[in-house]
Amino acid sequence: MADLLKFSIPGKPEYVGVVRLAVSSVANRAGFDIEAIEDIKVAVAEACNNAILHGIHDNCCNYEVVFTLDEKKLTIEIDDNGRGYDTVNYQEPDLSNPKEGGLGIFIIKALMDEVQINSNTGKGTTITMTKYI
Amino acid sequence: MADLLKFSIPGKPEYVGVVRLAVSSVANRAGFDIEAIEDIKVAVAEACNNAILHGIHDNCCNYEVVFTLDEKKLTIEIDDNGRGYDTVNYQEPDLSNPKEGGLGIFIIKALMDEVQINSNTGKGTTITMTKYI
Amino acid sequence: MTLEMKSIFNNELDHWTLEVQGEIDVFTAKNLREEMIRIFSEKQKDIILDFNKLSYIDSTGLGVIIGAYGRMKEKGNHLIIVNAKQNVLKLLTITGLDKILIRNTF
Amino acid sequence: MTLEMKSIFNNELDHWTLEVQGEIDVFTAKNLREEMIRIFSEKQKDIILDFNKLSYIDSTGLGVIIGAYGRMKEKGNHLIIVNAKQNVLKLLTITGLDKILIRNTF
Ligand SMILES: Nc1ncnc2c1ncn2[C@@H]1O[C@H](COP(=O)(O)OP(=O)(O)O)[C@@H](O)[C@H]1O
Ligand SMILES: Nc1ncnc2c1ncn2[C@@H]1O[C@H](COP(=O)(O)OP(=O)(O)O)[C@@H](O)[C@H]1O
Repeated sequence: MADLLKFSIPGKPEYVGVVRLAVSSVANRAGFDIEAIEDIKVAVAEACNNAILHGIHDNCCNYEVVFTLDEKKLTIEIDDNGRGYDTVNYQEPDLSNPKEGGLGIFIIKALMDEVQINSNTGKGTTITMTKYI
Repeated sequence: MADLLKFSIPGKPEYVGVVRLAVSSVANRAGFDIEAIEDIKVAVAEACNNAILHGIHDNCCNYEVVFTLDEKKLTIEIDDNGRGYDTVNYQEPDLSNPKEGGLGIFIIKALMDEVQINSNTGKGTTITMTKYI
Repeated sequence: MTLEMKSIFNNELDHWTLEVQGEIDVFTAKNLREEMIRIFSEKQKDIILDFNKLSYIDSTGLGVIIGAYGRMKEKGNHLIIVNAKQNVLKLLTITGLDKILIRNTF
Repeated sequence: MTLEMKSIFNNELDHWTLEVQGEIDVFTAKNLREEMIRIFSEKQKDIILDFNKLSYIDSTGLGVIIGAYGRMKEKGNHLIIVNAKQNVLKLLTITGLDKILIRNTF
């Protein structure tokens, strides 16, 4: 049976470091190698950034990070009840013309094996990412 | 306003290390010095041990670790819906005659500024501990 | 989640070296932005970002660097990253930033 | 949450040295118990626990040590901790175990 870990974290930049440490520890426990642990840490942190910067208004609320861990894979869901957005209009960054923003989701997709985003304007966003062991 | 962090953790020994890392990180963020961070880490880990070893049956469920952080103090609540026990019959360990068990709660009380235990047989245990910054 | 920075102007080579230690993330990135703006307005010269002691960077950190790169390029100045560790290098490569920010010789 | 152990029998001083590295906690304490039982049954001699590289111990770890202490005392053998770090020493002191497990001279 899969193990489930759930973290509820204040939507403030100063707590993303707590999540990063916890993620590393869970991924380490899952048996990933150092590079994969780093990938997972970065991807989860990017999703936390998005929850904080785009989802949640003015530090108002917490967001959730949920880990599901079995022998084959680690799945992580980052869930905010924030603004939400229209995922259909998402545009990949043009790497030949770097801009200050717009790299987060691109990085997540590059580092994880599966990524799925579910967002509803006004209701919030859930991003689910999986890495196979 | 106080910040709230909530962790739900599988009742298995292999995840206490994840909690320890997260606790250290939260306590560090709260501004405690290294010795106090270590105290808090040990105290929380002892309470997790109790939830796993005495509270929860056979890895069946998760327990919760809840942090409440304001400018003056960090309060941590470790909460299991396990067996519970009769707190009235608790006996402090006899330090002149060391035994293999019975040190956990004693250590928690020695390291934290305030400790309160609420337990109901068959319903579970909540231990609340506070350290002032 | 701490970031320490040390900026030294190298008179001989006529450029800034900004040594960065710790983690550049959503919490600390603004400090890097401020430091880069501060030194570039003090002396409008090329900047070498020394990442030897940088253990982590996220997209907000990369954004700050891209912003500085753009502002400096407008004035004809270079921004270059040196000594990036494997994990930081991986992000620079994924995002194509290695092509504009890393040079074999300066 | 890793624990590595190295046991060496010192023929000259006629005792075991068990060097412990990492963390002794609810997950790893059983490994320490097994190792202490193993070496003591291989050669029934005093054991020096070298905690120089031990970064953490909890009450389950202390319990294992108390158990071994009791079993060894019955047979007339000593169990002694050396080189404990500040944080580990604090727990030994709080629980009074420093009085029976730490000696100035061996
Ligand atoms: N959790 C979220 N809540 C609301 N909007 C989001 C969320 N995550 C992503 N977005 C939207 O998707 C866009 C692209 O995100 P991303 O690729 O991470 O780049 P950046 O965060 O730098 O803009 C964001 O600008 C935002 O409009
Ligand atoms: N979460 C809990 N659920 C059930 N019983 C508990 C819990 N915490 C403590 N206890 C009871 O209190 C006793 C003393 O706990 P403690 O001082 O930590 O020592 P130890 O865990 O070594 O027995 C335990 O043996 C157990 O009976």
